[in-house]
Amino acid sequence: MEILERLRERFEVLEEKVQRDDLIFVGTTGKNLIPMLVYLKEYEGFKTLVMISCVDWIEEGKFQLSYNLWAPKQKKNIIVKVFIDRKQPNFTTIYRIWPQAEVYEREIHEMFGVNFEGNPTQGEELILEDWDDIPPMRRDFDTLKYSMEKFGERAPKSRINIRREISEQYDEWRRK
Amino acid sequence: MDKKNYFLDEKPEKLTYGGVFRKIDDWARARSLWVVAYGTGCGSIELRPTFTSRFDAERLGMRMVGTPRQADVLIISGYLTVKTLKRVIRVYEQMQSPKYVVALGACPINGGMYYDSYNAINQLDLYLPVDVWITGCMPRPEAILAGFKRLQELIDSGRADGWKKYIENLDWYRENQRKIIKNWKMPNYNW
Amino acid sequence: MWSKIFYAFLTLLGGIAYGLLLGGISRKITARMQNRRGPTVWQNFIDLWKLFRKKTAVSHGVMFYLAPMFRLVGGAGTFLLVPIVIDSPYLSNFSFGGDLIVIMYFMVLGCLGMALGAAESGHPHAPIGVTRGLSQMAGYELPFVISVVVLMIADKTATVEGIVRAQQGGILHWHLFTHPFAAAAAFISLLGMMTSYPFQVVLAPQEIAVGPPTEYSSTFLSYMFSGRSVFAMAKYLLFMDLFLGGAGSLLEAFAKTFLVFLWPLFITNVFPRFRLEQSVRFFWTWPTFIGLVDLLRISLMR
Amino acid sequence: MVNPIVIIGITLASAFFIGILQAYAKVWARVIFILTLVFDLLASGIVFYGFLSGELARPISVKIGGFPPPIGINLLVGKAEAAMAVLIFSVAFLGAIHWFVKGLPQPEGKAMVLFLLLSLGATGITFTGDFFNLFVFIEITSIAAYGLVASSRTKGALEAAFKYMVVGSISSTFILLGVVFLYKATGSLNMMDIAGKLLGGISSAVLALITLLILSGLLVELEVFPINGWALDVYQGADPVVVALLAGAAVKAFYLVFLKTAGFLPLSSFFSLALIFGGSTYLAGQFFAWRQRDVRRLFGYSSVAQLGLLILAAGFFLNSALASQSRLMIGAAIVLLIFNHSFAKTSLFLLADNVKGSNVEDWAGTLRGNPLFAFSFTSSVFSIAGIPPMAGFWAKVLLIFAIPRQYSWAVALILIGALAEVVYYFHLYRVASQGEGKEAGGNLFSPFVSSLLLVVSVPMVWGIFSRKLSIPLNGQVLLLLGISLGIYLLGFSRPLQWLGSLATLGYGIYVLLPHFKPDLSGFFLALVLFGGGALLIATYPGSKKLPSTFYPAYLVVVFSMAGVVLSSTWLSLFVFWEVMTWSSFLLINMGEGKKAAWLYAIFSAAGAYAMLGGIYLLPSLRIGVGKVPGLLPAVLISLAFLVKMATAPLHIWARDAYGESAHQFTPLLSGIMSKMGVFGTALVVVYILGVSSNPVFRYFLGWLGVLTAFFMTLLAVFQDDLKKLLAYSSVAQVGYILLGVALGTPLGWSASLYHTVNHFFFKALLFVAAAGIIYRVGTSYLPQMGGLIRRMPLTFFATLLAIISLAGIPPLSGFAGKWLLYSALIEKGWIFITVVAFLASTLAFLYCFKILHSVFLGQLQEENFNVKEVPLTVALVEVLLLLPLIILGAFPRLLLDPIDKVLSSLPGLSPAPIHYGRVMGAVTKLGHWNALFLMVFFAGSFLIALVFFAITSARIRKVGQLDVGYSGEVPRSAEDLHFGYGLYEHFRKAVGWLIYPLVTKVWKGIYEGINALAEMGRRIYTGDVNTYAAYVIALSIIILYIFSGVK
Amino acid sequence: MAFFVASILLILIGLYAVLVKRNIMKIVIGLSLMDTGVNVLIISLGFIRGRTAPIVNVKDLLVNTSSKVVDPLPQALVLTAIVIGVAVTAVALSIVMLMYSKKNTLEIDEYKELKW
Repeated sequence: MEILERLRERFEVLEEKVQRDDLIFVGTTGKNLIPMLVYLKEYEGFKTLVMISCVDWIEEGKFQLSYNLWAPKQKKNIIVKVFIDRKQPNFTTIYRIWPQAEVYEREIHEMFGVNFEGNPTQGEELILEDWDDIPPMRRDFDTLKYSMEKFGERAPKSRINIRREISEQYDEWRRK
Repeated sequence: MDKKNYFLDEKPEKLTYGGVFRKIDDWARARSLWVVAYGTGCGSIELRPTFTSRFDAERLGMRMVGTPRQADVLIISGYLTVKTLKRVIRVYEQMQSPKYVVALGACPINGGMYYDSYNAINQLDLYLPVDVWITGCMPRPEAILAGFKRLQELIDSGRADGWKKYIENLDWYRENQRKIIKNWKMPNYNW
Repeated sequence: MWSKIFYAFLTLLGGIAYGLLLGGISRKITARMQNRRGPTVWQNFIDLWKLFRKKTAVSHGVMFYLAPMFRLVGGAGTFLLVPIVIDSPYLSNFSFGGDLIVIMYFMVLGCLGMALGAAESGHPHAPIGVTRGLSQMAGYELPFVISVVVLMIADKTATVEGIVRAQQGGILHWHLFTHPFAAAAAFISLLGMMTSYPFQVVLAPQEIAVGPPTEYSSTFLSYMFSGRSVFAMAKYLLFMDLFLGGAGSLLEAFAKTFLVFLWPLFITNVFPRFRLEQSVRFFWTWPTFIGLVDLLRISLMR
Repeated sequence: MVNPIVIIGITLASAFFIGILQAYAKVWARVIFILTLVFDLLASGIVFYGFLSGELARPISVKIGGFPPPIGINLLVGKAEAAMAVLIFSVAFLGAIHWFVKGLPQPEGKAMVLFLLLSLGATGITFTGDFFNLFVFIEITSIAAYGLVASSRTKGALEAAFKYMVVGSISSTFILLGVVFLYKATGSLNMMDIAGKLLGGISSAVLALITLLILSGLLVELEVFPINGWALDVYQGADPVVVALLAGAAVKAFYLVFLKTAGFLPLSSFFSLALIFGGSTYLAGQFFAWRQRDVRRLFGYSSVAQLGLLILAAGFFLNSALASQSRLMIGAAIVLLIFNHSFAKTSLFLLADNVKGSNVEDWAGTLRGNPLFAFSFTSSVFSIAGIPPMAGFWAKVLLIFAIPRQYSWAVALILIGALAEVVYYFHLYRVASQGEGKEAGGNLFSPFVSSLLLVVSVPMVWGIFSRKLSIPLNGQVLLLLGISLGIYLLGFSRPLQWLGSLATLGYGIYVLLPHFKPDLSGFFLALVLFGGGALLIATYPGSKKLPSTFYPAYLVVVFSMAGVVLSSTWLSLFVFWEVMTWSSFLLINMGEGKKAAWLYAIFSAAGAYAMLGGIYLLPSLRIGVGKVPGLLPAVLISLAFLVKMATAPLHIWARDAYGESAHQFTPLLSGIMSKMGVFGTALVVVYILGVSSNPVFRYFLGWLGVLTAFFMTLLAVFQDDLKKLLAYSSVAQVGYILLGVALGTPLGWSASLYHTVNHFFFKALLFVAAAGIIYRVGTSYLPQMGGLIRRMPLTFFATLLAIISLAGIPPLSGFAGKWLLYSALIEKGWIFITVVAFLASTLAFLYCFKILHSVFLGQLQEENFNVKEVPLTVALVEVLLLLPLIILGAFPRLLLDPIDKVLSSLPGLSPAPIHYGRVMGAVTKLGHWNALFLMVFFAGSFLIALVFFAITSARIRKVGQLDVGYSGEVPRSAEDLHFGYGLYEHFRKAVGWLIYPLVTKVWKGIYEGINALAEMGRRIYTGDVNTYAAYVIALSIIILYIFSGVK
Repeated sequence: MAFFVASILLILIGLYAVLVKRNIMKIVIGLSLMDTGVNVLIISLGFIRGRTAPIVNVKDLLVNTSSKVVDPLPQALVLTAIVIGVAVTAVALSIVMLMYSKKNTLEIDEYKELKW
């Protein structure tokens, strides 16, 4: 595809894959990301940021950030991938290119702990109110253990009369 | 004057249940259930057919209302995250007694398919007094109607007294609620 | 004197009951039209009783507390000022208290009280609903006033009794037939008064949670409820007296108010909803022009 | 007795000596300078006193050189000349003092010499009895003036002097030629001699030509349009003292000569010449000043205009076809005009010297904190604009009423010019009185003295003329007005002023007690005095921030209103009307409004001048006497009243004037002063139109009223400022009152009068409450309030009752007015008006709710947490005004019975056809209404419902203000939850096109159009000497060609 | 007649200068010319052909003097007028001088600050 050639001419392209006619994956380095996104937006017609997603490659010690762009005229998607260090997950924001990126980055920060420098609303609660543990979408987070500790044991399936048991709990509590 | 006056900070009194008209009252309450239209989870989509032409819950005297102040029944329609739970508690407490809670689906009972989720609660009755459980994932409108029938029977016989229990054991409920809602940014008494 | 008051009280209770019943009937008919069974026709009584017997209620202040009384008394006053059966010592109620102009202004009292109470609740939906209601009132008042003025000029009286007397002597003497355009205008504006469907944005149960009384609950709401039903009855009665020739007996009154009641009901079930500015524009154009036909006729004939 | 020659001789001699002395003894030069002026002033004063006291019956004729008059030169000093000399020397004296205070211009000796020469020349011009001598004195004056102007240190002085010199030379050439030809034609140069020869009027065309030659030379000096460019340049460029002497005195001397010349040489076309040139100069001057940014040039335009008026008056004065009585009146007017203009202009020019910078904007704030400056400026401006009680007022009135009916266009012209004058002078006034207080220069002695002269002259002038014109001003009211002004002296302590005002009002009520009769005047008098008194109580809070003129002005408004209602002639009504208008203007100007007071001034002045025009057209000045022909007088007179009521196309002043005047004054403005319009309209309908005649005009008035009600109500709905909203509402309600008056039926009138009183109760209550609220909250912007019911329960209750009354909802008092009005409308059969009136009153509910909700209901904002209930005095007045609302609601007859008595006292009206039955209450032919029953029923059933509710209700918890159903969220602040801004946006979408500011745009367009024309017009003053000279030549040729009759 | 024409001509020339010339000095000269023209005109008005100057001595008083001399008054007037004209010219020139010292130009276009 010509667009890949043009990208290769201009930027460091680490990996590339043409998934479908209208879907291309391109990998690049962190330094090249913003120039590439700007280039794609201004010259190739990828006007829309569809979303940003994050993958936790715990084995490699990396987070993968995928920027999914959409060109409305050509009706094409391009996904720009970039890997960042898992131990120091710092990256720059792109909300000056697409303002809506602010919310995606905020969510990724909340779920993965990736730190987007320059994002104005970074760190405000989005979905998780009062979160008190490591970011839950990291693969080293044990969600079952957390759930059992915080929300209690899953009630046995055989239990039928819940009301009675709650009343017992009242009484128990009162006795204390 | 400080901001204190914004919210009422006074513990509600315990309510008595009885009086001369108790029979009539229960009869009327059972036949006039106004549901607060607050969709908390995936099950709220099942409520639309329930209340419209095909299943027609209105023939049981039920109605959707837009504000908790006028409602009698709060339907918990599916899983509750911590974030939603805060709002649900507030809505419940803003309803006027007598009031009833109906929980739909497996999730409020024991977490359902979200039992291991980091954010969905596992057992609703630790936090709110549930009068009727309707299982299923999700229960179909028929099941919901059957659940409401059951609720009506409970009210008729005076056994749907979760609202009373809630006030009597308010401290216990609060303790449970505060256990998972670390940052309690709500007024102490929400009405 | 005291017997008169007693009878008036009875009539009031009857009016509330009939209003609630009509509300139930309306719910039933709507349900049937939507291919549902619907609640029983007594559903409104059940609801009223339930609300009345709720255990707790919240209040937001003095006006909030007084507003339901305002609403009820305003509604009851309007109802009692309209004679039900003409020339009957009891069923013409307190119509000696004032003529049509008095009635038209007394109507506002209840609404005003409710609006104040609602607004004191501090809920933003309440003033939204109230302002919508008032704006819509400014809309439907124009055609209604036109037709009322037509009647007053035509009959040379401003009393309801006088207007009713002018219609005696057969069905063709009804103002509905002698002044068809004025009647049409008034009946269209009745839709606005009843906030029935094309003009229902005032209450908007889903979006602004029934608008003005959004913070009202329990006993307060039951007062509002009965106030609203008696208020609706007052309007039906007024229209009956103005256009359908009044009533010679209680039975006739029941029948004719039922007729008036049917008109918005049929409209409400088949129409979607206007936005507020659309409804005001509608009222200030079509029914107004229709009413103006009779107004011009009257002013030329004079 | 002083010989006039001594004045000239001494002055000349001391001028000579000063020239020599100043090189050696500067101090002595100064002393001689001042002494000379003092001597001149005294001497001319003695001569003038001689004439006044009757000691001198005939003019003094002084021979010079021993030859008897026809051959030798003589001075001829009569009463007028002596007066003119006094004027010249007093202005010169004031100017000299100003020079001494501020520092003489350098070289001071020359300046003093020239100054003396200038005043001497002007005196000489006045005194001389010989034409050639006249020319010589003109030249002395001119040369001195050139020199003085050129030696001024101000910017552009040289240029101005040069232009002055060129044009002046041409003009003196004309005069010289004229004089010589005159000698050739008559063989004499002595004025009396020539006058004797030409006793029967000028017969030959050549003589006419010669006369015109002289006259056109004089017209140049008299700054006639369009050859007055030089004068404006001089006024703008020269030293203000010089300008004061020129404009204040020298030009007046020229005017006297002009008058004499035209009198001695009786030219048949003089009348039309004077009318054309006077009129055009007057109008051009007044209108060209509109766009003038330079204040001195603006004063210059004004001077030019005043001269135009004088020339116009001269035309009438010398027209022998007029009755001698009228000519006498015009003569008096001329004297007053000259006196008035001289001192006022002197004061103004010298004040201008105290302001740094020459633009209008540089005057901003000069009146603040400078009482002397403010006094001088105000009294001078009021004098020039002819506002009572200043002498200028009498000048205008005398002039107008002396002009015979067939020249009524001249009256119109004078009035239009006067209006234009008000526009620019009060623009300046507005700028000067607003903005940050600014230090004006301290050389205020002379302007102060000169404006003091204007003020001191007032009682004398009134004493002479009000008797002569037989205008019976109510003496008691005058006394009260005087006492009111005395309140100013208590200015050091505001509480004392307040108490003093209360006492004065109480005394006023006591004094005027005999006038409380059951007729129209008594009715309104009661409203004015008791209402004004009640509202006065509430003015106390916050009065410390007001200027100390507030209470005097307030009382003057109240008592002048009393004067209005007690007037028995139209002219005295007009006088009090003007006093009321301008004192209220001062009060409005004390508020924050930028343009409000100015607009008010313009519209009021327009109305007042229209009224004056209407009165001029009336057959008799007494109210209710004489059959009035045609509609025009009625229309003109009612214009003034319509303005005060702010009826629809004349309403644009009202919003800001009500909204931005001092809060303490607004209740009076809305509650009572707008009712003066009602009173006036009532007078017009009863006494001029007749209640049963002129139905078309009354129908038109009715439409005006109802459309006002409709549109103002609509505007009120979308208004976000509490006071402005109330302002619109007030205007709308007065529209209903006008409608009732226009009906002309007893029922309509009783509706109107009832509503008048009732509107006072509730609107004054609302404004008083608003004042209290604004005093506490600190803003009048509605979206910033809310929830105040929690802090101000009493005010809320009062406001609620007032609003219910305002909306006309039974059972409170407001409904009676509505019911009567609709009954009257339907009875009369004004169907369409009825419909619109109904609709308008429905729309009123919208803003009624807006007031209650935005102020009292909804969420209490955080910044208002510490707000307290309104101050005690305000609360007291609220309660005072509240009671009648309830009492009248139950017993409307308490008011309707007196109204019936009032109605039966008016011609053509009878008591309203209402019967009062026991059960049915008030019964008319149409319908019935039982107020007491409704009240009892409402109160009773409300109580029953309340008790029942209290017994049966559920357990009620009073929750906090943020405890609302908010989709489960916890509201963060009260601001989020308050629905205050854009309350009726949806309604605006529907009917917004109805409130398109058409009227404002039309008025603005008219204003802009006139401005553009003025701008275009004044471009003729190119500032180029050649052009000015060409104008002079061209105009003279035209004058010679047209008016001489030579073909 | 010749005086008449000449005087009118002088006045017109002066007027021309005043109306047309753009130089201040020339305007002043124009004014002077006008002045002179007027003076000549006045003199010519009083002139009667064949008569002598109105200088009177005792001998003349014995005969009918008034028929021998021209009208003396215009001449007296002109004397005054000349004085005045000179004064005006002097003032004018001094003003012109000041103007020149201020702006170093005599163009009239430079002196149009005051207008409208």
